[in-house]
Amino acid sequence: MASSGLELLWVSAPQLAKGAWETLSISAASIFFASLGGVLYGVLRNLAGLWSKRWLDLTLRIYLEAFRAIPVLVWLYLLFFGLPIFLGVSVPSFWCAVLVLSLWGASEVGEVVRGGLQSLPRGQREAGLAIGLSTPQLYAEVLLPQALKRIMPPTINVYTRIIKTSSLAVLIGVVEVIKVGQQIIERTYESLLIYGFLFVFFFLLCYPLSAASRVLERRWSHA
Amino acid sequence: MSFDWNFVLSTLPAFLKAVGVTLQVGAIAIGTSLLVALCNAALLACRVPLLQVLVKVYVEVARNTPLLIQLFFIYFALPSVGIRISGFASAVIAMTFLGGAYLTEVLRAGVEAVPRAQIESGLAIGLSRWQLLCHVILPQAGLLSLPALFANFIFLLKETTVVSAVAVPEILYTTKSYIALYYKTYEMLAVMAALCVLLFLPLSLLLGYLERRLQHGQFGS
Amino acid sequence: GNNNEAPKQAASEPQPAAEAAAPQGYLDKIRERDRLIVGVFSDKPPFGFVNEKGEYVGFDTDIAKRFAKDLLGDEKKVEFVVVEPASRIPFLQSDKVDLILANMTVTPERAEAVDFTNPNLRVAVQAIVAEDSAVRRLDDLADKTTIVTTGTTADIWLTQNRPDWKLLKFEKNSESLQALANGRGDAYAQDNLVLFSWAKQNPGYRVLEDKLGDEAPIAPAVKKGNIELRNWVDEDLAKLGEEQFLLKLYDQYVRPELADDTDPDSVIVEGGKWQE
Amino acid sequence: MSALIELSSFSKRFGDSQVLDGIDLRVERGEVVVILGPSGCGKSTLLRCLNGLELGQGGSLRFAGRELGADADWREVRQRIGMVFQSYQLFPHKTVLQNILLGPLKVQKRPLAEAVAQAEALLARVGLLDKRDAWPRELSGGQQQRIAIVRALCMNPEVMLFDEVTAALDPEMVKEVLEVILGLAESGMTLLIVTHEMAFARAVADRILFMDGGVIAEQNDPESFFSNPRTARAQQFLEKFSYVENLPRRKTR
Amino acid sequence: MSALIELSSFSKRFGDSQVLDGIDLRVERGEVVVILGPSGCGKSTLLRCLNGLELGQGGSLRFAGRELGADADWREVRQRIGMVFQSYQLFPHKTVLQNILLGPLKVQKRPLAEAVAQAEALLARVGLLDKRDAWPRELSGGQQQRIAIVRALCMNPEVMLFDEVTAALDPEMVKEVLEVILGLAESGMTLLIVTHEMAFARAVADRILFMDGGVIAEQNDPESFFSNPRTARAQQFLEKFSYVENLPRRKTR
Ligand SMILES: Nc1ncnc2c1ncn2[C@@H]1O[C@H](COP(=O)(O)OP(=O)(O)OP(=O)(O)O)[C@@H](O)[C@H]1O
Ligand SMILES: Nc1ncnc2c1ncn2[C@@H]1O[C@H](COP(=O)(O)OP(=O)(O)OP(=O)(O)O)[C@@H](O)[C@H]1O
Ligand SMILES: [Mg+2]
Ligand SMILES: [Mg+2]
Repeated sequence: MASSGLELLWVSAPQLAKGAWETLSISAASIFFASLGGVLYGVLRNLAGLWSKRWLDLTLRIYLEAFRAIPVLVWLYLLFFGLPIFLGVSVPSFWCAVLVLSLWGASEVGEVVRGGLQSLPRGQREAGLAIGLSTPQLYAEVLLPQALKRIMPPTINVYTRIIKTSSLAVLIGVVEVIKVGQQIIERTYESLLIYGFLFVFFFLLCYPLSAASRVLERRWSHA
Repeated sequence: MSFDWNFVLSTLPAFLKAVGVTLQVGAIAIGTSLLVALCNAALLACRVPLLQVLVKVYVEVARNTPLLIQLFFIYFALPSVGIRISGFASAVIAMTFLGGAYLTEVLRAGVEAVPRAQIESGLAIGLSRWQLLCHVILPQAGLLSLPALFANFIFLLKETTVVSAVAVPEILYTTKSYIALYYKTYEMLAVMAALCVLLFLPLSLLLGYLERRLQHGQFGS
Repeated sequence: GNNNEAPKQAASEPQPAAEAAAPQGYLDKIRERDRLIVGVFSDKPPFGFVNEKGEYVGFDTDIAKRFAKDLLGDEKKVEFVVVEPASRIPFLQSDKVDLILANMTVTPERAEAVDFTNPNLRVAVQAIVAEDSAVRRLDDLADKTTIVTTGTTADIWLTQNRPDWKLLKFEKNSESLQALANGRGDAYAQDNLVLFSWAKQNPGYRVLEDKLGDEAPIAPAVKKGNIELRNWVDEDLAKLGEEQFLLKLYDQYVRPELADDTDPDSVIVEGGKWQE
Repeated sequence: MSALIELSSFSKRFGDSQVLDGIDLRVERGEVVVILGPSGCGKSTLLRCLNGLELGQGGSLRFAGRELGADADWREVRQRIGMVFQSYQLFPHKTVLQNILLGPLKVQKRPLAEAVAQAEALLARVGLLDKRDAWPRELSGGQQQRIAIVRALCMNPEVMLFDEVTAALDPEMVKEVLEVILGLAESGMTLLIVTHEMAFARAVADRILFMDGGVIAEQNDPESFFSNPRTARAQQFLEKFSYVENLPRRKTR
Repeated sequence: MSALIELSSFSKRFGDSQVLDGIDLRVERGEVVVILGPSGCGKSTLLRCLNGLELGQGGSLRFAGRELGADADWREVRQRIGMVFQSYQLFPHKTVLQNILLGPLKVQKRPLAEAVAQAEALLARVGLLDKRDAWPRELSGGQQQRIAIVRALCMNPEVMLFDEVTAALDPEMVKEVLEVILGLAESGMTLLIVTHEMAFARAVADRILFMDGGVIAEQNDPESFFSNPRTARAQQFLEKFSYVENLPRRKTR
């Protein structure tokens, strides 16, 4: 089995590579947009608290809870099949997956950003204001760069979860690496080999990220 | 497209049962994960190099691989070496494997957040290492990491959907069965979404409340 | 015919297949787009799967290619969208595909949601047990655990006709077979085609004689109300029947897997003509 | 001519608690006012209201003749009123020079060369020119606080607010910071200072403002205030501070 | 009879830096020793070595005649040497009484009734009996620090170490804490005190120990030390502290 197994992996390499690429590109795009959205969410939520804007806080909170409570799978269905039926807007499956993962990821990253901003000493924001910085300047120059230290490690954990969750995209027709694995398994019944491969694949993808998060965490906690 | 309320009604008993299974798997897995995490946190706090490395390897492997695949190994691969565990048990074990790792991380961060000076003042009144752990470090670490712990509980409870893959009849399993049988896709997804909101929203609100309380001084009235 | 161009996925699909009330005919619409979009399985051999070369092939899949050839003049003008059992009907309803050719058994519930064309396959469901099992007849399974694959004809039939049997449902055929091999259930009920080919390759199993219900038709499906495309598919199936196209596919995909004396007509429905 | 800063029946509430209660205050250009008072009496809040970190709820606040309400252009006002905090609040991710230049370059959009020249001149004045490229964490508390003062000064403000700027410092570092403030006072700058260093208050102030429970309980020139406080509350307050100084030698042994 | 605490050529290094460099010190039973010195000179490290929070690397440390090395039973020693920190470090998850009783009950395994009785007596002595069931966060800094002292006292230690216990307090709360320490000194307890309150040091000490750069630069009785420091370093140090007190009235105006 060992040699035939290796042979199977070798023969299937192009297929697996294509699936891996699909997983990578969905994850990368989702991570990118989730980060942007997360920062926006975190800053808005922070401001909503400071300015006592209850409606803004409530809106953001509802968005958060919706993505916390309702599984990604349901959102995928809702947006992919629901939008064309109810709104007549059709989003290609790849981008629909990116959209859902980004929205979900943004809610997770956003909470992290909010927490990071909140944990900064209040004096920092006041010191920034006291030299006349505008709100955007305050966040860009003073608060976000500092919060980054606290934000980065847990955010990277969200990234690894986005990568692992990207496999749900198969439901709307995206053939990512797990699906490719299943296609091979259904043809060859070599489930151990393929799942072993997938296990290693995801580990190799996610471990460097979480190792990086740990290094950053350690480096920054000493600085 | 019309929404078939009668059909939804007819499936409710099955879904009720599924909620029970979800809660059961989730609750047991959370409990065992917490146990594993506590042991790991204690091991890490004891600073025995070999044990520390072992705990770290476990955490990294569990955190960086998909639960689905961990589950498949336990359910489908272990029988080939003579270990056959039921779907339910496999689900609990796999979720404990993953959850233990996540919660270990949370507790580790909590332990590290306990100020060094607190430990020293415990030492200064003559507490032993073990007493220090029980009376000073873990209670504070636990409280400090309460929001993170809670967030992870919710995360774990949501991950129970994955165990539908080994025929544990929880919410997603039931949803998928009905969709496959009757093609009432939207009705079933709506039911699933509603159940999730009912299950997770209160937990999530509780989490927000806990977080706010911890900000205004952790302890006491 | 072989289609070397790697199949496209829904990812590259630029616009919805059609609007329901288009003034223009639906076929014109496809012709204008110059592509036929078909939802297929990618992990259900022999109906729709991916071969060693990474090409989408199979009984259903090859028929789809042939439809593209007959409609658009080139079998490469087909675009495959990978579907899952649960997503087949939503893909049609939301105009993401023109046609589903994914081993869909015709049931009354489904016929309410989509329009089936004439059938192209027939399915008989049987159950497989270990050689040394005490189970002889189907109803011996009443107090045992039966494995099924979610959403298959076996799943539907058992749920409706043996509601109190204990069923263990898995997503994939391979998982169900693995579960059977691991002894997690006493029997596995599935399309007999799948069972025969598994039993042939894996000694130690035996297929029970009893069939679960009647043979059921398997048919392509179009969106509810898309009469134009349905009629075209029916016509084309009839045409294909004259050249015994399905038999060729049978020879290619199924014959080597089964016992030599198997009657092809127990699997294929040539020309769309269903006979009980 | 009107005073530089003018508050009349100025009030501020946090929820239910009235933190500032009808404050009337005029600060002339060039005046050095020291605010004393027990913890929680509203000293910090008063300073924070002056540059809009908190907004008042009643009465009026005028700066250079202009009424400042919720809709005032606080960013502009803050450039003219510098503030230094107890815990320095240097930006830890920026070097000393970057800290100082942030305001002049981003807010005031001044040319780089000119801003750097001023920053260096100010750094030299507080004796820290050699630290221009250091990181805040590499500096002692006293050094950080002097940098924080330079950061505020580099905006060329007309008034400086100091909120217990030596309270977080090691006692040995108090001197270097107080010297800088004394220098500012001597150069004729308008200063409002909250401090717990009684001797310093006495030395630097033109006027002492004693607050208690959100009101100005007493104000006077430093000599009179310290040698002869008029209110009982001020007397009590001063006694607490002199406790340590007047501690009797222990009898035993 | 040998001294209660005896260090001879005691040394401590952190990595490359020699923090304590050949310390010779004898503290007799009942003596009150105040340690002064600039920041970073090793005062805290010295106290921390005395109860084993840090281990020395050279020389010897004897307590009550017993040599204390890395293998000493530090838990037992720590019950006899109480320590109070700058930042109180009450356990935030326990009430005042629970904080105080943790040591007596869990470490010393004393009967509950007796321990509670002592705790309440001590609380009464520092004027906080009514706070016995409060949570630390409900108390002011001065109150928390007094509780921390009681927590250490309730172990019936023979020596108490105080490390800048008033440095983190609001000036008004310094008094209440110093009074407690003064009371301990008067009751004849052995105390080692690190402080920056010069007037307090002068009032409470039997002996002043001036440290600089990890060595004991000078030691003397308080009168002599403050009025007539012998080393240049001590003179410099004391000058910095008297700076504020001796500040001249500003000339302008
Ligand atoms: N953001 C806030 N929300 C609610 N209450 C506040 C807030 N800031 C200050 N307070 C309250 O207002 C009162 C005055 O606070 P302030 O900081 O002005 O006192 P202070 O005189 O500066 O005291 P200290 O000498 O301790 O600095 C206090 O009772 C404080 O608890
Ligand atoms: N754990 C440690 N690791 C490395 N260096 C340390 C450590 N603890 C203290 N030091 C260094 O040892 C020296 C003495 O520190 P110590 O805290 O004893 O000084 P101190 O006299 O108490 O000063 P302060 O008045 O600021 O409290 C300092 O230079 C400090 O940086
Ligand atoms: Mg204040
Ligand atoms: Mg110290």
